[in-house]
Amino acid sequence: MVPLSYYLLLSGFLFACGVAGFLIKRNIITIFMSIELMLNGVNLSFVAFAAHWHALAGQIFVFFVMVVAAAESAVGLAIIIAVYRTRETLNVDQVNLLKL
Amino acid sequence: MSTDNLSSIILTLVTFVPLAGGLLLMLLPRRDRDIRIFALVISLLTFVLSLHLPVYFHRAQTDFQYQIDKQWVSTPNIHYHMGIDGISMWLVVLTTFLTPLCVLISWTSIHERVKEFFILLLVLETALIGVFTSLDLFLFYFFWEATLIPMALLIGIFGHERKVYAAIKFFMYTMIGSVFMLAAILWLYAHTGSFDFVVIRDQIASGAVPRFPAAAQWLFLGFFLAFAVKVPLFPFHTWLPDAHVEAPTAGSVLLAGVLLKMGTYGLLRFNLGLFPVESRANAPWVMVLALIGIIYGALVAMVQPNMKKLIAYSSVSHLGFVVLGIFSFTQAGLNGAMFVMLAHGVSTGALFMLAGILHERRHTYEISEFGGLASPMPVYAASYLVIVLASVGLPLLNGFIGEFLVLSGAFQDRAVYGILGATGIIWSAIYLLWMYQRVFYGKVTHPVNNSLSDLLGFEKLAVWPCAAAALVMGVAPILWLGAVDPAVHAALTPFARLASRVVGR
Amino acid sequence: MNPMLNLWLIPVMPLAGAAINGFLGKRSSRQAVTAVALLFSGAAFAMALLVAARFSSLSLPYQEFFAHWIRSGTFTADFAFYLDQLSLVMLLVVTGVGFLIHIYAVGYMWDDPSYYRFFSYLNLFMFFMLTLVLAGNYLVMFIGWEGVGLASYLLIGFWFTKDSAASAGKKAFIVNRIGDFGFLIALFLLIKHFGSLNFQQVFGAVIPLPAETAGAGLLTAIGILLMVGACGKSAQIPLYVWLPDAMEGPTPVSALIHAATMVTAGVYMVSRSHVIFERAPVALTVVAIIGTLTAFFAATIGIVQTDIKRVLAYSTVSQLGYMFMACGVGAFSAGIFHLMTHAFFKGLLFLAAGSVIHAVGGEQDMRKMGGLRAKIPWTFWTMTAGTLAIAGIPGLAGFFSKDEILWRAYQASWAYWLLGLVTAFITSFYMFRLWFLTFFREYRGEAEAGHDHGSHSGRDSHGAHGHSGIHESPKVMVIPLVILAVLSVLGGYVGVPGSLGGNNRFDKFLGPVFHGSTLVDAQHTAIGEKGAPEQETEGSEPKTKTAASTELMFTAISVLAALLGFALAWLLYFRSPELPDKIAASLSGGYQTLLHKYYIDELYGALFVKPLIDGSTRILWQGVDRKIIDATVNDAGDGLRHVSDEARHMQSGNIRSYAGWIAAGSAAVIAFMIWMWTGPR
Amino acid sequence: MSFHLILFLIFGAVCVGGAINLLAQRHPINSALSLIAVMAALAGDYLLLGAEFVAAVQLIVYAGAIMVLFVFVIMLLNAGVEEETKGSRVAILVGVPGMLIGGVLVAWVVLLRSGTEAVPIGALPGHPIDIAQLLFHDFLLPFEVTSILILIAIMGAVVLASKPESAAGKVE
Amino acid sequence: MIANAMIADASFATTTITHFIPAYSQTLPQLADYVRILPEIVLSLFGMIVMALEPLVDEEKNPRVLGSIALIGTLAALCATWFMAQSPGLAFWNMVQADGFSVFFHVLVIAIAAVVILSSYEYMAVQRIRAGEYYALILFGVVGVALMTSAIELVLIFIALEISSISSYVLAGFRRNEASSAESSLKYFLLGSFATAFFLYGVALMFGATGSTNIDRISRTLQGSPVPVLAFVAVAFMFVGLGFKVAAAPFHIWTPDVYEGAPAPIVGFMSTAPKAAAFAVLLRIVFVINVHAIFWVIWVAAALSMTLGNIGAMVQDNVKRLLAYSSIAHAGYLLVAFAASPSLGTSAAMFYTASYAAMNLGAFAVVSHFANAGERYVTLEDYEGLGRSSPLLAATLTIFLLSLIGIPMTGGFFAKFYVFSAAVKANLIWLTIIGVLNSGVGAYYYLRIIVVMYMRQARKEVPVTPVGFAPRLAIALCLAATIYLGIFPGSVLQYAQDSAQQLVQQTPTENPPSSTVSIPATY
Repeated sequence: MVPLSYYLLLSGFLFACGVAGFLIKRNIITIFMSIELMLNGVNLSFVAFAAHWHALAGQIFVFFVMVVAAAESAVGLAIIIAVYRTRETLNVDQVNLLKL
Repeated sequence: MSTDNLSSIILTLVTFVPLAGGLLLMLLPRRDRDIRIFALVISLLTFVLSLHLPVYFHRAQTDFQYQIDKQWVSTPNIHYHMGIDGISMWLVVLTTFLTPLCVLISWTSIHERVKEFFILLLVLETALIGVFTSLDLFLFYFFWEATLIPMALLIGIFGHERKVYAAIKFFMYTMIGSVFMLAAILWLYAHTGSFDFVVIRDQIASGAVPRFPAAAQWLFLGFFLAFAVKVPLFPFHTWLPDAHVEAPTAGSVLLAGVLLKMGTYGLLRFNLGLFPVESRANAPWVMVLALIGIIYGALVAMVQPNMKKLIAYSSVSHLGFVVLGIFSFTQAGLNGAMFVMLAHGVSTGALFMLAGILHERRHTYEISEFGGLASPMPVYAASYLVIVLASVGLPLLNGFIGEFLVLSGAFQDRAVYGILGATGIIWSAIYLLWMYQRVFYGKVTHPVNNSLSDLLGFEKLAVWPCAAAALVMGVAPILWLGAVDPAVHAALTPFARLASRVVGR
Repeated sequence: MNPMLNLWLIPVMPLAGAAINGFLGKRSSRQAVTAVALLFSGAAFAMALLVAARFSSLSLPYQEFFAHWIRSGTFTADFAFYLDQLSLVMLLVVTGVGFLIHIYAVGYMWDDPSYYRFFSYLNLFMFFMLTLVLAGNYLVMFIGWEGVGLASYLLIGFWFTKDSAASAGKKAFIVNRIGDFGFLIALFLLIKHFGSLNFQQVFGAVIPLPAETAGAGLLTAIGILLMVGACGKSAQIPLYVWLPDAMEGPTPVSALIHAATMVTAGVYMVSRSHVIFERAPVALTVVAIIGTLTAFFAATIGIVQTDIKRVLAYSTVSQLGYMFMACGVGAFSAGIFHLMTHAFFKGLLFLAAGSVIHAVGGEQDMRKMGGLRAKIPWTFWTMTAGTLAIAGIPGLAGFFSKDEILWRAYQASWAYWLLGLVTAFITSFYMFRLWFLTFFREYRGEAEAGHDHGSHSGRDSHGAHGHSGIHESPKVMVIPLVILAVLSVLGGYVGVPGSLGGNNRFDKFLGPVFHGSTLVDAQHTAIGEKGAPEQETEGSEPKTKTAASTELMFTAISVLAALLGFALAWLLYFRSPELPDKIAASLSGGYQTLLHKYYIDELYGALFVKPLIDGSTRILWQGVDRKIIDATVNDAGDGLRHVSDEARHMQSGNIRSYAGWIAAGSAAVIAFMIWMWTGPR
Repeated sequence: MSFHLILFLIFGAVCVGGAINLLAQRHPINSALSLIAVMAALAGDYLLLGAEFVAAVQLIVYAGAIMVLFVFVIMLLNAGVEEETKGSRVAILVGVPGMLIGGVLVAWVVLLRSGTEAVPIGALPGHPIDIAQLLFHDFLLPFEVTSILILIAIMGAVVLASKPESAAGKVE
Repeated sequence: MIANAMIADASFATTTITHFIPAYSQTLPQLADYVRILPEIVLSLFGMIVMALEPLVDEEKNPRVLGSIALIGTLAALCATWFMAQSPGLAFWNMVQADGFSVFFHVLVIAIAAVVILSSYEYMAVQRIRAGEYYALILFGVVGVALMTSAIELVLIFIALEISSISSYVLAGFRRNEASSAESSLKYFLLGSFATAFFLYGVALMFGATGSTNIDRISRTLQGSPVPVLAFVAVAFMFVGLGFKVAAAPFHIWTPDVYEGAPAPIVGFMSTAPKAAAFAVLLRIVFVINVHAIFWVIWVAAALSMTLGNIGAMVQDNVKRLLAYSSIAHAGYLLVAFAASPSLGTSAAMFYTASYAAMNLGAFAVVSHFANAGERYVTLEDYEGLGRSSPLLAATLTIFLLSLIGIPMTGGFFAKFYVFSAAVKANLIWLTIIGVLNSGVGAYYYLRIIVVMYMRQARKEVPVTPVGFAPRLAIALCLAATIYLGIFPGSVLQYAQDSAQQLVQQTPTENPPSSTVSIPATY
């Protein structure tokens, strides 16, 4: 028997790690992965809550999230390619033409 | 059409004929001469129409006349409510009187983008008239803001060297000032459910407005700030000299002649009308500001090397008289204030025209550039002298009546105010006559000035009406006061009640 | 019941003249201009005479109402005229002398390029002056009051191409304005307390009031303020400074405005308001003291002046001082009497001086004159008459009026009398000095060089006369001289005081004005507290024998003083002309002080003018306006722009930073929400 | 200390380790692999929670498809070890503290909210039929709409990834 | 035993079947359901048509075809919206709700799309952009945006949000030759999905708090006091996500960069349509999921956005960037309405979105035309003397700017006016004062543009190509809308108020504005 809060804490932790990754990683792709990590964290709490409420809707939600994540990754990676094409770098710190 | 149903729509006509003219002007081809003539015709037409107001005005009757009240927007409950009393009527007529002269004075001085110029001028006239005629606070604010753009553009496009700075300064000053009024208006609407001046006034008077006592002071200040900037009252006056110096002649004329009056009119109509108690309470420091304005403005005017700046500061001084009179809460004071508004409109307007005429010929306002002009251009000098004397406040010319009444009113309210204010008559004599001497007397110092041409035909047409008006207003002020007096009396009744209540306590 | 006199026509006539000349004069011939000017001013004079003729048939005061001028609430001011003995006298003097001077000016100004302008101004002045004297309330009086100021401004600055003239005009107007300031305040007081400015109503309200023996009070305040106004207009201390400069104007102007009429407006106004003054002893004292001091002070300056017109100017100031002295001691009729005689002889003197200047081609410095007696006999003789008159030689106009004043002054306080006496001595001295310097001994000016043409354009431009040599003035100028001379010889006989066997008809004539309202006890206290030996109401007949005898004695003394003055002048400027310089050298300090008019102008300059200008420039304009207000505004703008520039650096362009902001922001939001959950519940 | 809990702890440990490793690794490939580990472990957790369907999808779509795509792109752009550039102080000075605060708060709330009520294994019958019922009936519209989402994604990917015709110079 | 097993198996099967069959509802979507999402259907159909035609149409020969089809699509969608308005109600088992509110926003966003497409015509030609996906993406994006406004199920909202977001990520990167465009696309994408994750987490927590993802059910659950803390946190997270979308401070920072880099017409689109939709969602969430605490968050966000936006814009020399900042400020004004009481605030906000869309689209249409090939001319000094070189363009831009300032006779004036009067009615005195002050100060930077256009001489040669028919039509439409809203705001406002009334009544809670009641008298 596992307390619900454990699951929630885990998901929260994953989410936080995702945020942290976004903040500290330099490589665009890694940053993007951090975002995926955040989504995973969310998914976990969805499933946990679904279990808690005995509501399947949560799982459905996770399903949709995954679809969206897939779509996002497709577009995102395309964008990354486009950026790489114009800037020849994957370091996010060097992608700052637009400022001030 | 019979006068009655003309009377029912006359305000709408007077207000929007110039706008319509402006719109028509857009369609006209860019033939400058035709455009000028057309603009002149329109403005004259407006003037003639506006003469209907005093002619059919019921002098005895104190409440608003020629009223028209139609729903404009259902929610919020905004009405197209217009009407005038003795106070606003003359300001309307003043506006319509000055505009044709502005057209004339710009006849040759504006030679590029003529079309835009006159369109802006006519739009400005509509906005100005609207400010004086609207009785719906929203409508009022609407026109109030609407005056801003054409004026700023007039300054910014057709002005002189530092026009951009002046235009922006003018715009920002008034804009920021008036947003506070907007807030106050919104508050009033939120708590009375109406924008109608009369309704709100009566509700406040009957104490039917919730939370009013707490907010009243702030509301008063909200309105006051907007108007004080426009007047301009002492600490808020620095936009005026720049705006004037940079503005084209017509712009200065309307600016000094009418725009400033929007402020004093607002004080008189709204601050006194809506918040009598607060007005009483705040009167002392307001009057002190006014006095500072009178003396300070005069002293600074005295040492200006630039003719237009000098006139601008003199406006600060004169408008100080107006505020002094308004916040003296005496019949004489308010009548005087009203009359100073009109007189200042005419005489200072004329002064700016004259300055502009000089600028036409020499492209400078620096007094040191002139001297001894009375020899080459006697007629000009004579006209100038008449106007100068008018604004110096010589009896039998319009300046005197107002100042006398204001000062006696202020004196009745508190002697020291009257005395300090009265020094103004000395200052005005000093700075104006000194300026006149430096410009017109002595030998011609700059050879260029020998060849200056005297007043041209259209310039005479522009200036002399003002001189004539100055004389008539000075000899027969009764014609104006007759209508103003009852309105002022009505405006003062709440204060009478106030006083009685105070006595009662 | 009163016959309609249409008094309004009297001022309107000259106004019409002014208008016609002003608008059409430029294009019309000199003759036409002359015709218009003389016609209208003459008409005014004629009507004045007409009024005088019908005067006896009037019930006084006679009032005419024309129209409402200002109405504000309960307060109204009307265009209304008011005629009584006092205003009649003024009316006659103004129109009469004015007309004469018009005639004279025709000759004097003939060659001036803007002849028409001159007469238009002159007529304008007549209009305002007549409005002033006929006014039915203080406000209409104020119209005239300011109007004459305007006229004098225009006429002093008539030769505006000359800077000194322009400045003088401006100075005159501004100083007058300072006076008017006092006047206005007085009017406000009247409005506040009596609700009206009508003479009738005001006086009606004042008469029942008791005298303010305690000193300061409403009436005192009003009186003093009115006096301030009078000081401005009538060039009394401390506001006299404009009058000497006013001599920049053409001589006829000096004669008409700055001698005969305008400057006496103050006296007129004070006597008009005598009801108020009589009830305000303190105010009266102020008037008296100011008058006396001015009389003496101006006279002393007059001693050393070398400009013929300036001498006359200072003498005018001093004579006005006499008049105020008279009013100050309650002898209003005496003041008015002197006003009239002074109008005659001072007008005469100025015109004569003008004729002299005219003769020597624009020269005004007496040291460059001399020996003109033979060359311009008419001028000489008329001038002599004037000099004798002002010096107070028995039998001439000046004698009677001045004597009357001195006597009444003595009754008030010996101090007034003494100063008055000294002044009388000085007066006769500097007048005879002028007389000797101008007409006797040899001509000292460079004979013909006085006529290098146009050299003194601007000043009385008689270079413009095509002919050379010192010459008598044309008839048109001489005739007025003669008439005025006659007047100043005989004018005094209307008011021969009782002590000299006369029965002061003038005083009696004015009696109703000044005694109608007099309250005896006020007179008592008024004089009593000045420790007068004799206490009697003015002109109460018959005088006691002793009084008459003492009066005679005083008369003798003053005559003596006059003769003394003559003798001294004869000694210094005829007998041994080198003496003056010696004396001047020996007590150079005093001499310089006098020569520089006690440095009053410099004092005012240093005290008021300069600080005002500098202060306004440095402190107010550059300081407050530029450095404080504008700077604040602009700094606010710049500050915002600066802040904005800083704020932009939040926009570093770095995605991670942005994410950082978002994370922090969301943390804040979450924290707040949780706090809200814990808090309010 | 039930078997259930032990499993959870194991999976959880893997998750945490993977997440931290993702942050710690300097080379994207390693990060990607650790992310895959996290996802696999999560799938385990889903199983524990009785969400077999989700667990399966997690493994197939996420760990399988998406991560493969990532790795593919990493290879394509042969992204090397990321260099330690000092790009943003804000992220460290403002962002990380913010993240920590937020995390702590949320954790606190979670503990506060749902004390220790346990989730039984197989808590809810994730029967495919039920899921189908939801997916194709109750959530029919979202399901259909996702198709548009995917369409857009495809189009976007095509548009952005394809060589811009006029920018040939820019690529090399 | 096998038998047993089989029986067991069978029994299991039977039991399961008997257990499950009746539970299944076999109902299929009715016609009404489809009608209530008809606009979306139409739009996606046309989107696909455009996509399908794209390879077949030679854009060199007839470049306008695809655009015209897309335009027709939007018009058709507008008609479809009319049908939708005819049958209000829930659809697809409480997924979407067709009510006045959603209809209003449908019309709005679809009209925006139409205008954007119009103004894109010559832009595409000038920038040499392949058209097919462009128009399709706009259409699909509008589908998402429109769905957001009518969805009442968080799942659907999330997906719709993603649709609109992803399409705008792609569109932002459409100037593919420009590094800046790619960068803006990247920034938008990364930060956007970052924020989306927050929103999603919020949804998860809300689901955890209430066990449901349907807004109505959630709000009904939350009526039971006390509101669980999870709901508070959830709302916070959702606000982060939506605040990002509407560019409300402190989640606004992405805006200037993205707007600067993205193609001008797309910026016009991004700054209006998704924003409007996001506001719609926020409205639903704020007023339906009724957690009073959010009020203060909105208060602060509003004040911050106004101030930061205006201050940031003050020294901008790039017009696109300047307008980006101004859009932040305007988001602030809008949030003021949110802080006010719902019935008033909602209508005010709806009116504001409408008029803001009109004027901002117009402004961007002019800017995008003037920017010319490669968006070379977007700095203030390029605008110098525009008043002379092309008076008409300058005049229209001036009117849009005046409207943005909030000068009478323009929609912007009434928009601000309604917002602030709503705020005052709700006694948000201080917020109102901050607002009016901001709108006063904000006038400055709009004025700068007007000033350089009219009061400065052109220092360099800026070619102004004549405006084609389509963009002219677009500008004219915006102009007409701005002026109309400025003179006869009554009709639109009336509609807004009615639908707002509906929205308020839908919420089971009586008078959700209790938020404003329960908090102190004046802020």
